[in-house]
Amino acid sequence: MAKQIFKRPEALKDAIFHYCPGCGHSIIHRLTAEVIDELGIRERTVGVPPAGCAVLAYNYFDVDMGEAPHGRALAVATGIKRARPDLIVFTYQGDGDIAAIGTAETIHAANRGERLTAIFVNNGVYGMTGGQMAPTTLIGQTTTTTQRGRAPLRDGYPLDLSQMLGVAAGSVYVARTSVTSPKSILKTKKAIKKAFQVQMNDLGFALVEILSQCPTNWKLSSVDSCKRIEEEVVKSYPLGVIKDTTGKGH
Amino acid sequence: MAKQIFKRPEALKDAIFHYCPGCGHSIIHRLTAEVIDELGIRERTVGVPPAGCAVLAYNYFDVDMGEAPHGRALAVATGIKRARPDLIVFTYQGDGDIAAIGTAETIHAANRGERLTAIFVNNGVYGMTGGQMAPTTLIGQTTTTTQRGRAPLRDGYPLDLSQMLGVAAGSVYVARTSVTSPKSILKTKKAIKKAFQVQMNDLGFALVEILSQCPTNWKLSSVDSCKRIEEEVVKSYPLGVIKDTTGKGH
Amino acid sequence: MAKQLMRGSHVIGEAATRAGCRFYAGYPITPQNEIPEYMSERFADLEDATFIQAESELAAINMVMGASMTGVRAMTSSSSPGISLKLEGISYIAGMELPAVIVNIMRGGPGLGNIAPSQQDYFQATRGGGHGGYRTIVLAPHSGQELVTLTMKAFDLADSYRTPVILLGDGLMGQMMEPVSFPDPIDPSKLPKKDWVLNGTKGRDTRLIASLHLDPVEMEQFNWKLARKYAAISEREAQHESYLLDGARFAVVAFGTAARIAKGAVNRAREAGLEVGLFRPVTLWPFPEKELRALTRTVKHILVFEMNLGQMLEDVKISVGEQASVHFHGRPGGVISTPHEVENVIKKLMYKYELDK
Amino acid sequence: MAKQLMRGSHVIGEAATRAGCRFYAGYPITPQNEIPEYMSERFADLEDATFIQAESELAAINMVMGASMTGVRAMTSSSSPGISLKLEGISYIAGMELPAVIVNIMRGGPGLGNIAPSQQDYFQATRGGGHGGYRTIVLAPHSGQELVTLTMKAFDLADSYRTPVILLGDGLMGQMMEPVSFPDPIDPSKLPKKDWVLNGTKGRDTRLIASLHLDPVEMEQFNWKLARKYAAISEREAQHESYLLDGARFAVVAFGTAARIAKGAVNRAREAGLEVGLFRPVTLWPFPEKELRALTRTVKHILVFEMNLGQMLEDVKISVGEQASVHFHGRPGGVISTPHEVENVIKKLMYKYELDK
Amino acid sequence: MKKGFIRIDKELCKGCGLCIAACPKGQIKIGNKLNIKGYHPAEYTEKEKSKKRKCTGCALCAITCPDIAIEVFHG
Amino acid sequence: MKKGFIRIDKELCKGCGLCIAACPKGQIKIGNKLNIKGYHPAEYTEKEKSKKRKCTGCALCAITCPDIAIEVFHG
Amino acid sequence: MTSKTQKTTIAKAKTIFSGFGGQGVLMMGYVLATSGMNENKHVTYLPSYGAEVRGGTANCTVTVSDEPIASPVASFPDSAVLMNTPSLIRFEGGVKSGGTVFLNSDLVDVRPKRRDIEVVSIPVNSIAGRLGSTRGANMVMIGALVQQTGLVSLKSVIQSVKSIFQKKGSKVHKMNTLAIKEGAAFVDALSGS
Amino acid sequence: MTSKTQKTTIAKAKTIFSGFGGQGVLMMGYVLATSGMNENKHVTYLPSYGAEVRGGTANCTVTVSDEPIASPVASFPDSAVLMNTPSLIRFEGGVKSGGTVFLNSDLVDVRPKRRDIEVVSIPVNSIAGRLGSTRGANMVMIGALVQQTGLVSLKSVIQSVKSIFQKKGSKVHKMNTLAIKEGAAFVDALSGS
Ligand SMILES: Cc1ncc(C[n+]2csc(CCOP(=O)(O)OP(=O)(O)O)c2C)c(N)n1
Ligand SMILES: Cc1ncc(C[n+]2csc(CCOP(=O)(O)OP(=O)(O)O)c2C)c(N)n1
Ligand code: SF4
Ligand code: SF4
Ligand code: SF4
Ligand code: SF4
Ligand code: SF4
Ligand code: SF4
Ligand SMILES: [Mg+2]
Ligand SMILES: [Mg+2]
Repeated sequence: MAKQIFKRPEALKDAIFHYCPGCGHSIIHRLTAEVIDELGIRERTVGVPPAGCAVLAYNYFDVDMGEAPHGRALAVATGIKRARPDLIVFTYQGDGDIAAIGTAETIHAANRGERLTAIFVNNGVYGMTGGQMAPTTLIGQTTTTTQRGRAPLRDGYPLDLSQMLGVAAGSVYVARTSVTSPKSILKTKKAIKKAFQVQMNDLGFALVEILSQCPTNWKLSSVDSCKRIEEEVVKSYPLGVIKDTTGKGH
Repeated sequence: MAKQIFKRPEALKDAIFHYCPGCGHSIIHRLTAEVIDELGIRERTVGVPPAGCAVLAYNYFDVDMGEAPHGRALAVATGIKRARPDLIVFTYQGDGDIAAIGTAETIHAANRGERLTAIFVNNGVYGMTGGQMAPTTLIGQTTTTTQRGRAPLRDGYPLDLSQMLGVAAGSVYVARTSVTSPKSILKTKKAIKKAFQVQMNDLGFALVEILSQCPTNWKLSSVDSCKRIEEEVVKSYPLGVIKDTTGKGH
Repeated sequence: MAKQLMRGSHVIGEAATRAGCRFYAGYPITPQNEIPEYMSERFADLEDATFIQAESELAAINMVMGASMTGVRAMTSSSSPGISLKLEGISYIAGMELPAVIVNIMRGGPGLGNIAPSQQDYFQATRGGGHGGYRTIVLAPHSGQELVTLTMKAFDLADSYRTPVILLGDGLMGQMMEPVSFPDPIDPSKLPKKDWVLNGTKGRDTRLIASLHLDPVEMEQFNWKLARKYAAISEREAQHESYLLDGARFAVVAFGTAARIAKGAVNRAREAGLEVGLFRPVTLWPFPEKELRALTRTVKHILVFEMNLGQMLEDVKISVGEQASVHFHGRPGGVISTPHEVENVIKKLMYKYELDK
Repeated sequence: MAKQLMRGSHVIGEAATRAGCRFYAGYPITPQNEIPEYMSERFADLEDATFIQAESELAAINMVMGASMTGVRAMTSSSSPGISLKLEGISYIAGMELPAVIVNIMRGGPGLGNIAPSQQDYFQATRGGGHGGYRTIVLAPHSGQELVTLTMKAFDLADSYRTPVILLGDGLMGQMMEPVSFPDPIDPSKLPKKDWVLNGTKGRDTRLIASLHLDPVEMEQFNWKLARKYAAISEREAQHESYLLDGARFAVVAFGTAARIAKGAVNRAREAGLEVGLFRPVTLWPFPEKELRALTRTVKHILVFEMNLGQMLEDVKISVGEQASVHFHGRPGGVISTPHEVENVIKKLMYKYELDK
Repeated sequence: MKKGFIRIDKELCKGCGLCIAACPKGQIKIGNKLNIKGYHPAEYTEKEKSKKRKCTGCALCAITCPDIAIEVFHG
Repeated sequence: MKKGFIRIDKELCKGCGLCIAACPKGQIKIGNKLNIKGYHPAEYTEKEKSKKRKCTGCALCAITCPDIAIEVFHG
Repeated sequence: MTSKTQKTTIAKAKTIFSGFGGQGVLMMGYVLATSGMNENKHVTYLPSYGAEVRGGTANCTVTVSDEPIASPVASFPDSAVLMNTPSLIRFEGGVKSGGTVFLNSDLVDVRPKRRDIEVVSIPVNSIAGRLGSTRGANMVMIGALVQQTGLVSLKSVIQSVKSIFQKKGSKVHKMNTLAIKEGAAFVDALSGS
Repeated sequence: MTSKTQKTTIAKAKTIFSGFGGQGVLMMGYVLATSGMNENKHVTYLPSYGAEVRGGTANCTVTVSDEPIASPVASFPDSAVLMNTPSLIRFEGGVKSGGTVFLNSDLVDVRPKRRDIEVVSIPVNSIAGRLGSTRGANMVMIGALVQQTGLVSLKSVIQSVKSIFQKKGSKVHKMNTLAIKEGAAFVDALSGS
């Protein structure tokens, strides 16, 4: 008898993603849902979706969700978690959301050591609003607001938020991964799982930055988008664990 | 004949400081003015004072000044400098201003590599508003909003902004000094001078964080306040140059 | 309970706590620093209460938003510039139909302005301030004891209408000490259960709290729903005080601190034999429009007195139409008028319109 | 110059550039992303122009504040939630008496709402929105060509009164393409010199640009100064369009996109023989109060039509008092009424009040 | 080597091609029909019951698929 | 050793005592009079022209003084 | 260039264009609006600027009129150019009674239900494919639309397309012109039949 | 505890207290307001909450009244307690004609210029110093104020001070009581002379 060995996670509703073909958001949604399933926390998890392409994430995740204004997800999540410490609270944020308009909220939630899990989707552009420069856009990359390529003198440098969060005293786990291949996808899942476990073990703030493809705004095929991450993006944003003090009996 | 060897810098107006006895702001004002004198830039310097105890800094500095809303000094300064690159623009900011409400503006101005000089006065409290906890308040320190001492679980950890700014690609010079003794005062002056020179040489963003005494809100004598910095505060905020890429032909 | 001499800001903090508030997030700003200071200490002894000194006003209002999603009674406080920064969040809270209490201890403006008492944020409070055409209930206390009752009422209104409520005071209200007494504290666990909160999906379908309505038709329907709610609030919750209005031929309209001063002025004018009273809106939104209009059956001249350049003035004009002449006296920026000064304005007007005999 | 088919957002960008704007800072938000996109490319070829994509709306308005201190014509743009975030900064700009142009391409609300055309930020724009009782001039274009003229006019007004000016459009104005033509560009170096800018103290005393007035007396004096300025603006700058009002017995009052639709409705009603016209405020603040009131000599019924739940309605009421009956039709949230729908409202009202014969 | 097969839901598939790059056996290709959403969905090139099929049921395609359009079976 | 002396402006001085801690020669002390602002200003304990004075004019006091209340002279 | 089937120009007409992202739908609208402008008519072009969310169809509304245009929105368009099935499903209902629906019969596999509208089915993909590339399908369609409705002249459409694609050179221009004419010819043939 | 010099209680009286930060000026106001409250009068206490800026003097205004209090502000106070010279310079002008100024004669070295106000000079620092510590100067002053004005009874002042400093123990209470009485006695002596 044929046995089905791969199927939809429980923590995802039966809705079709509105994301573009090949978009990393879709993969990251599934991984997050799988982790929630595996940890058995679906019934006490609350998600905080962003303004960004994933603004409708609540159509997919089968958990309670509370919207946040653009950039303020970690402040909203702080409110939820402090009021109900028994809930598992995660934010899901784009690079514009978490590293531009939300910089202060991000850094301070991390530095306070809020018991939160942040999923940070770095696709190097503002996807939802049509492909403008993000803080993470690479030097020379063309976007709708850097039509001649990002020029540091005018547009500043790519921002390495995770590295900064590594400095924050309250952060316990900060890792950067990607979703460009089965292998990297599995690694990402592991990292997400750990980031939830940090919260479940009441250790402090955890964040996973995921380099994610945006074929639409990069104007590349999905496969070439993955290649671009593997060959170019990782040069500015090297993969790996940036901080992990979970072993240190924090 | 007796020869006067120490006097008021030109770049200070003839006004009496409104600061409390022994307050570090007064010393830092004088040093900044001395540097402006020595670099001969008084007539093309624009200062951006903060909301904070130094809100009236424009009563003292004999240069053009433009106010900024609390925390937004580096955004305002960015506007001034980009519009008039021939001006030398500095901000003068407290720890609440630059590292709490202004976190995003600070990090992004630095990361863009704005040609600006930031004077960051870290006195570990919100001086102006009467001594509430600042992001930089030490663990255990009592303030009017941490009357039982700063407790990380509730109040978060001391924030090391300068260290984070060291990560920012656009920052060229970041140093931490103090003004507790003649020696440290002279070091601070050197650092401030360098931070102006970085701008004059069009290299990028420069910031000097100065550990500064607030005898009033610490409820210590001026001398004990200095001692506290030398013995305690430096443990959380070690003095020294955090980043200096001026040699690297940035 | 015995009377205590207490600073207005502390009164707000204590009244909030007794109303069952268990979440406070705020950021220092004069003249309301004593609220976060009080909350930080008051909540330290309550197991179920959270105090957070946020990194900014923006963060604070968003923390309150999150906390409110879980059902806890939540409050933030600030002063004028800080409230401006909270407006996006307040708009969201209104759009998500969340209860929340926002205290604005107004100061002079615009910009950094000064910290003296002022009423320059009337428009901001009563017209939403933020984007999207929402409304907030606005309560305007004018004494220490009223700080107690209105702070507590703010939480009840917020919960029953699932809407942000603004307590609008000024530096004088926040800093002044007066004797006050408090009712017994409410046990938050005894408050009516909320069936819309985020608390995990155990045994039920998922819940969503959001203000996004991509479909214009849905958005419109939601706005009509809000409109109905606002109409109900307007119908039921308008509140005012009539002070010496019996037989009055002239009325002063003033709120908050200005109303205190106006009372003094009215007292003096009454002593001088003038038939004058005070109409004091307690709710600024909903504005006691009908009640004020009813007054024009007997009163044909109205003096609006505000510590600004004429904001409530517009609501008064809309209320009375052309049924009475509306005059204005105002001082912006923190110079507090004396009762004597206002009395003189009253006298001049009553003389001019021959109401003084 | 020949006509070009151009998107509203681009028209704003081009008109600003031709008005001598040389500083733009903004942050993306639909439906006005095309403004920063256009500016980023348009300014790339101008040596003396600065484009910054700021890290947030807050940063953007503060950058504009700084730039304006140096005298350059500066602009920012956003849409409703982003404008809420700029309000503290706008209050400062007003308090510092700095010129600046702020574009709000409104969307549905409150909260995240949606991106469909809406006029829900009328209150916010015309009542200051932020703290401290300041005012901003508000211009409401209703066509592509008017986007050209009003954008350019915004810079002139901002400079002559040293005040923030809001260009208030909606998604339809921002996204629609119409043929437009532009006047020749202004050379910014030829604009009148500003004697208050920060540019170094060489050969003069220091200058200070600040909104702080610690002394209440000084603060009050400054506010009276602002009041005089606002009075002068109200006196001189109110602007409106009268459309088919000659001989009208019924008038629609509408602005921006709603006014376009109202024109269609009025046309249809006129074709059906009804004596109806449109009063279109072009400046929302100052509101053309006197002009509207003058209309009530002949028109006794007014229909206010807005894409919100009744905001300009208040200004109309204040203007006409009880000289005419004021009716309202509104749709919030992005569903755009058809001319036909509005025509029906007109017809019903005219029938009811027997104005149709 | 284990044997497996996959099924691709052609209405869920958006034709991104990531599964094709992921399959070590090269058993997926883009079809040339349009689905209702206007995409060209991927197609599994083997017969589910074919003895000669190369698919090992490794699920790499499914792990990669953004739209959870692929079900994987063993046996 | 160079000789110097200092002058303290008693209306500028706020009596913070930092100069006292800074002076290697111990030649400054807090006075007991109040100035107009209500502070007890510091006093230089030597005579300007005294031959025996220890002040070297090193200016450490002035460098430290927050309120620029100290002028330093050589000679 | 005019032909017997061309209708007389109407005072005001609204056309909706709808299809998948890649089908050049917005370009069709832009071409029609530009042509209208070049004929000194009043025109508005309104794209659906989407739900700030990815995926789905693109559409735009063009109004061409002899008089100033009040609302650029079309709740009840005179014509609808529908390039795929979802577009037909979404927009069929709104078309004005007596209006016209232009269908890309290569992709639309269902028939409109309404009986009070005219349906013009054109295999634009096939026609364009025959000319060299299916990317020209939208040009075929615009030719057909204009020929059928007479909203603007075929000549000004060709002129507008030329100026819009100016930078692309004469080869593209030739292809486009051919496609437009083919579209027009197809309609002529239809009505001739 | 009442004495011959005590005035009859007036319906409403405003008192301004002013001095350097360290002089216990706000405490004086707080004591007076608490005493008024304990006597079931209407009271308001309004601190000058400063200019969000350091330095300078502290002051506060207390109103004690038999009726509800309209404005807690005193443009023209009935009494002014001025603990140093800058306070005298700032507040002398505002005192109501016929009002009273209480001067800390140890620190105020200029004489008021006005002739229409009563001036009560008390060397409160010296008196307190004699009792053991100059820190009690404000208690001496409040004793003097109350004795002179009869705003509240000396008894309730002593009672209020006791409850305010409850935690500090009986020694402090004794000292305070002594200081208050000394202040009152000084005024008695003055008016007796
Ligand atoms: C205050 C505010 N500003 C701007 C926006 C518009 N906006 C929505 S999402 C977004 C950024 C999207 O980029 P990112 O966070 O990187 O997410 P992505 O779409 O790329 O996943 C912006 C600017 C908004 N909704 N609110
Ligand atoms: C938007 C806003 N929020 C709050 C304030 C009040 N405020 C003024 S300065 C300040 C912080 C002062 O602390 P810091 O920046 O550390 O400066 P310091 O006074 O310690 O030198 C605060 C909270 C304000 N003016 N504006
Ligand atoms: S725009 Fe980019 S990030 Fe957004 S859904 Fe499409 S591919 Fe994904
Ligand atoms: S409060 Fe502190 S920082 Fe402010 S002036 Fe006084 S000593 Fe200095
Ligand atoms: S399961 Fe493995 S072998 Fe089979 S199609 Fe998928 S990737 Fe290829
Ligand atoms: S990865 Fe999924 S969506 Fe992409 S082509 Fe393969 S089956 Fe289709
Ligand atoms: S100059 Fe040097 S020696 Fe002289 S008083 Fe100052 S610190 Fe002392
Ligand atoms: S350091 Fe200056 S202010 Fe301080 S005591 Fe010495 S002279 Fe006075
Ligand atoms: Mg992104
Ligand atoms: Mg500080």
